[in-house]
Amino acid sequence: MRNDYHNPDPEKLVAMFERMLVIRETEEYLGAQFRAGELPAGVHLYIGQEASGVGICAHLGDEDWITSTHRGHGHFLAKGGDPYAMIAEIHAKSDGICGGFGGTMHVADVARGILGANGIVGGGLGIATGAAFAAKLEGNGKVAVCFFGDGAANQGTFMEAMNLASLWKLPLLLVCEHNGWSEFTRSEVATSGRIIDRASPFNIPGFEADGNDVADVWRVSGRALESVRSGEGPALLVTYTYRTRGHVEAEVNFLSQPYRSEEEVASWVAKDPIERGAALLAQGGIAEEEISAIRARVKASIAEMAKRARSAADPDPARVRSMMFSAAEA
Amino acid sequence: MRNDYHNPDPEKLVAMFERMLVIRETEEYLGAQFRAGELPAGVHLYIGQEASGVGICAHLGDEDWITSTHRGHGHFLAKGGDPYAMIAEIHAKSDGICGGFGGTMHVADVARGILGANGIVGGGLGIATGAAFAAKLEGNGKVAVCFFGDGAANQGTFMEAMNLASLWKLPLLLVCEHNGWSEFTRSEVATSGRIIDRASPFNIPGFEADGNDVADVWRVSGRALESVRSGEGPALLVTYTYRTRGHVEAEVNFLSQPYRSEEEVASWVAKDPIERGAALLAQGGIAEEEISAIRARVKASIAEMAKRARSAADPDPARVRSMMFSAAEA
Amino acid sequence: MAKRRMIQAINDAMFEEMERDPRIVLFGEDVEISMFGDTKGLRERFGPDRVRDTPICEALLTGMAVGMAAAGWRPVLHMMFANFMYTGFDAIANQMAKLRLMTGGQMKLPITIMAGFGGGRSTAAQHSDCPYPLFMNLGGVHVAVPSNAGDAKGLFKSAVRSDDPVIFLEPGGRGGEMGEVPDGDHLVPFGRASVRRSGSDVTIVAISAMVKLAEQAAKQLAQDGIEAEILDPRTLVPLDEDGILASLSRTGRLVVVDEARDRCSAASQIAAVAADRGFAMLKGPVRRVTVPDVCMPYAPVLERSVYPNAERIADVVRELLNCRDYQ
Amino acid sequence: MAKRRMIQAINDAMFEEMERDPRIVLFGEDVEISMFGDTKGLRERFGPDRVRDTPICEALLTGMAVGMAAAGWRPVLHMMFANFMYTGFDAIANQMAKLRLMTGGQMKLPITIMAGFGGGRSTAAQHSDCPYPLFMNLGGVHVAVPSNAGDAKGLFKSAVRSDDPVIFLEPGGRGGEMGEVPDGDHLVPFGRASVRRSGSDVTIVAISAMVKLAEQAAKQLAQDGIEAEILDPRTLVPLDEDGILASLSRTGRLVVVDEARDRCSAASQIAAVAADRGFAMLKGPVRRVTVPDVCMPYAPVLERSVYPNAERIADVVRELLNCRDYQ
Ligand SMILES: Cc1ncc(C[n+]2csc(CCOP(=O)(O)OP(=O)(O)O)c2C)c(N)n1
Ligand SMILES: Cc1ncc(C[n+]2csc(CCOP(=O)(O)OP(=O)(O)O)c2C)c(N)n1
Ligand SMILES: [Mg+2]
Ligand SMILES: [Mg+2]
Repeated sequence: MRNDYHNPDPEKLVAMFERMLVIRETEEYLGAQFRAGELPAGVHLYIGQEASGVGICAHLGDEDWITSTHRGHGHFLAKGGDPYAMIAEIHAKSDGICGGFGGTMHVADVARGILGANGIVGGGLGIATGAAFAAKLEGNGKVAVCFFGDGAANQGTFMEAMNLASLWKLPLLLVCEHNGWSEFTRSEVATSGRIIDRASPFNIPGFEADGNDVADVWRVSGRALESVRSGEGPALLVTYTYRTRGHVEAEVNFLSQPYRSEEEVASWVAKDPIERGAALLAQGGIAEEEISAIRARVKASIAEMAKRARSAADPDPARVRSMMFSAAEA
Repeated sequence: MRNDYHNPDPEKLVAMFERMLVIRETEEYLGAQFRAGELPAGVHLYIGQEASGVGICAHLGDEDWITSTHRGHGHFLAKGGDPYAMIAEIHAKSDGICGGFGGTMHVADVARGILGANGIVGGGLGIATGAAFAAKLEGNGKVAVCFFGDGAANQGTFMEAMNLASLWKLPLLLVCEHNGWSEFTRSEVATSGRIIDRASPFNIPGFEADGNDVADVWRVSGRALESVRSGEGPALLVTYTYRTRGHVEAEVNFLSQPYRSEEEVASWVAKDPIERGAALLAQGGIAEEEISAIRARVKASIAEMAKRARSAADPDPARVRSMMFSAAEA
Repeated sequence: MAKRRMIQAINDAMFEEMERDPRIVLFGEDVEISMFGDTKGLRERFGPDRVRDTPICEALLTGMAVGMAAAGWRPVLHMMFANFMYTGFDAIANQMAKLRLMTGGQMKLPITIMAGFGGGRSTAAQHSDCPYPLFMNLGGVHVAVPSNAGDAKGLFKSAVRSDDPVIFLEPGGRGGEMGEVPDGDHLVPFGRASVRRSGSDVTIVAISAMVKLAEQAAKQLAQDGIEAEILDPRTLVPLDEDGILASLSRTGRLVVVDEARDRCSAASQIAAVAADRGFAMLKGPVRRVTVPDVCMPYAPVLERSVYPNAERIADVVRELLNCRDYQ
Repeated sequence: MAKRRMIQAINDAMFEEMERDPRIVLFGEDVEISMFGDTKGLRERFGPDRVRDTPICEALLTGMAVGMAAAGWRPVLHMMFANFMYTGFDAIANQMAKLRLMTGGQMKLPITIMAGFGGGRSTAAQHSDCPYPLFMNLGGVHVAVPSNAGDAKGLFKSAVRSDDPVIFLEPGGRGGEMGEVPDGDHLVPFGRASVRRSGSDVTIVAISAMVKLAEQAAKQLAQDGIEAEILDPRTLVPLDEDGILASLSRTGRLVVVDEARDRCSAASQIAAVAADRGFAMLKGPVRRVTVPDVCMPYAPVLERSVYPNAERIADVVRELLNCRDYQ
């Protein structure tokens, strides 16, 4: 498919650049905290993939739904989730967006349309399809966007979602973030053929974007969402990207051998979406100082939030037993 | 795909015709028994679809594996299962192929490579893939054939099987018997796009056959199996056919309205695979008397088996508790 | 009071509730024509948006129910036979039962999943499971198991009005039986057992289709002068532990009748509660009448040999009362 | 005797068994590199035919295990975290657990499914379930739950040699702990509990990771002069009921410690057995120390509040022994 959507204007580009930075700064912090033994569990970082979530979510409002993955921090923040509430959650604090109950793999903000990161690979497919059905019934142009990885694209629910959503013409955008790996298994070993080709048998249009170029993601996803919002049914978008960190920050502790070459990682670091975003800004006439100012501002703001989060209160164990059922809390 | 496989010779055609008749006679008998209140549970008849199972299984030996569906009598008999043992099973007798433990939806003959009819729609997909992996490991040209319906093709495990079997180059033939209905839901309502198109994204060749023409099924499945046996990996075959009986023989008792027109049924009765098989025989120079003789012989033989089955002994309840684990029986 | 079959009573409940609340949406395989009759006529009345046949893809359907509920709707998902809930088990166990806690209470999940369950009709192993023990262990789903038409209606209405996920299981063999259904907006609260028969010698807790068998057994026992009290828990999550213990305090003896396989059954849970909270009241052992740990065989003679029946229940009660150790 | 971590002991067992029997084939997600270490080095030793990474598609994988076994192989399927077994639940519950009976005994299904389970490490709700109660209820699968390296090796070897399906669960938090492993071809039979500590005042049945907590509790109790006998059932299907009852006959008191959610847990099953077959020996109620019916929260402070610990176990034992009603 050709990218014929118009280009993001400078204001939009700046906003997306800043969002990417927020994700990056937050996750650099979380990674460092994990390595310092300050987090209760390992984190799956989105570092290197920021352009994908940000370029897509730039088209969404709070009323649109997203579902996310185990690698969900980026989607949460891209969709407008509060960095403080997310950091506090991952620090297991009561200020956390899930009150410390969910943690890194389960950050959710239902009021902002974020139906949650998900520890089950492919777990979002059914949920997003249901949310899209809800949106369809409401008939007010809402969409549901389902983020999932290339590994998740081999779960059967992917096909089930395409089949049903196509039949019911649901406003569902399926976004496969193709980073070439599922855990420590290379995509070629786990995936037969090209994922993008799986859409057409269901009469679903397929879109592809450079997942490390926020402008390209923005353009292509804009077109895809236009189609989805128009009532024509679902679309599949594959963004090609890479995680430049490990599968999970804990992996160095348990892996006995490397699973990818340093050159491979370096080749993708060279395509860092944030640096490419900065270059786009410069091309668009944004001054170098302004870009630096944004970087400094984000850095300071995340640092401040992180500090606040660390000193927030622990959650109250008395709440646990009432948390399974809403009736129990009443 | 073109049907360029050579034609079945008269001997083969006669054998397939007779197999189809065995299925038909057996099932006509079972349907009548159900309506007479002589069976403990409803039966899902294969009547009208016989050419599909018979044309394919004509290429298989006892060493090849098949998995079947809730509509499994036809596959059982096509693969060489013993009609007496099947009828006795459905009459819940200890002579039954599963000793009366399985019943109509679970007829299996492991020694003949029949891994069982299955009450779970799509349940055979994983089992057949596993059997194909076993065959691959043995490396002696065995194949696994998975029969499933057009409704089952919407289960995600269909995609999962295609993906994995293609990656691992498993000797697996996926046979979708497309009869236009899943229970009381028309295919167009449940299936987006064409099932045959779902194969190519996984680099799997697709084959289509007239499921009411045993010669066509034989030719096309012969080619498909040649490809599968050659080590090139799985293939998908869709046979287009129709069940001229209800979804289950009990349906008249619980449905309050018809779900398909009499004309629709009649149009397919006119394409009855057995009558078309008889016509092929006549074309091939088989004398009318010989055809009649086959009919008479099969009829008599099934009638005799049925009689014997009815008077067979009930299973012994003492066996139930030892049946879950092989250790328990030792 | 009206006489209705259980399946009709559920159908009535669906009509009334969908009429009342436009956010209730029903979907599932063949719900339009309705295999069991419980969803009959709803498509005609409420239209294709709110009543929908789906493709066969249970794994997706249970996930969709979560997504719809999270997005503010009240889905009712019909899974036909309870065995097919295994096909859609992931989203029930990993999502539906957990998301409320995982999101710190943000997510409200008013989901009803309905299915027929149980054996006794030669439907064989893959159409006869009683999976409620599994759901009971998940922690985050309510489980309703009506035994009669009136309760079925009232529990169904409570299920669709609940803001939490409910697994609503219809005893497969009982859809055709007539029972009294109170008039009006009949609601049965969750977690309240019903005393189906009063008696002072033994408490029989019987689940769903087992209530009828327990009643037959109680009649036989009454002829021997043994008066059984029969309790129908009606919901297993929440479970009316206090109600069961109150009955136990009157009788001192407990038999639990459950169509599930024995190991980790609802019967075992109830027995465990009695052995813990009710120990001081127990005059004898707690007996379970369950299906041994086998799946249902096809042949009627085989199925009968493992399926609970009135004689087995009565025998267990007699043994319990006669045993000298526990007088 | 050698000192091994549990995960190494399992790894050793895999090496020895795959060496012994060329029909054992291991597959699963990332078994080649080995997340937990239990399958480490096997790919290099036994090659790509017998050790294979799979795509992520649990629903297919469990079905494949059935097909491979039916076709005469001995599959070992690694499911990583036990929660992912829900994704592949259908073929376990509807096929694996039933096909032997359904085929009248024709099908032999020598399958081992392994996975890590349990909480205690802030892995949150979707990576911490203890699903063995569900498997116990299925009827047709064995369930092994080792608590230490030696048993893990011996049970694993028995599992892969069994001609029936076995769910082999590794306590997630215990992979790193050292334990004694007997030399040679060490096999632990199924259905035989091990007495981890002798005592005459109370029987504590503790499952898998709970054994260590029970041992800690027993030490505390010993200081108060209370001698606890600790039983590790090692397999839950089959369950060594006789072994448990034998211990109960010595102590008269029973506490069951189980990391599963309480409702329909293994603890409930064991309590039910005690309340039935062991009633005459009981001097007091049967207590369960379990996880309340919640899924695991993430925050350590929250998780600790629901996870069993030595203090809770000791307190329950003390209360049981002090309670005047049951002296
Ligand atoms: C149902 C299920 N199976 C397996 C896992 C373990 N697991 C976690 S992430 C992952 C790989 C996912 O790959 P992909 O979808 O490509 O996402 P990525 O990590 O590359 O972002 C696996 C196998 C899981 N969490 N859930
Ligand atoms: C997992 C599962 N879901 C639903 C059913 C109920 N069911 C039995 S047959 C059937 C329709 C199957 O349609 P298809 O695969 O086309 O086979 P056909 O009956 O047409 O031969 C359904 C939905 C089932 N048996 N298993
Ligand atoms: Mg990936
Ligand atoms: Mg069909």
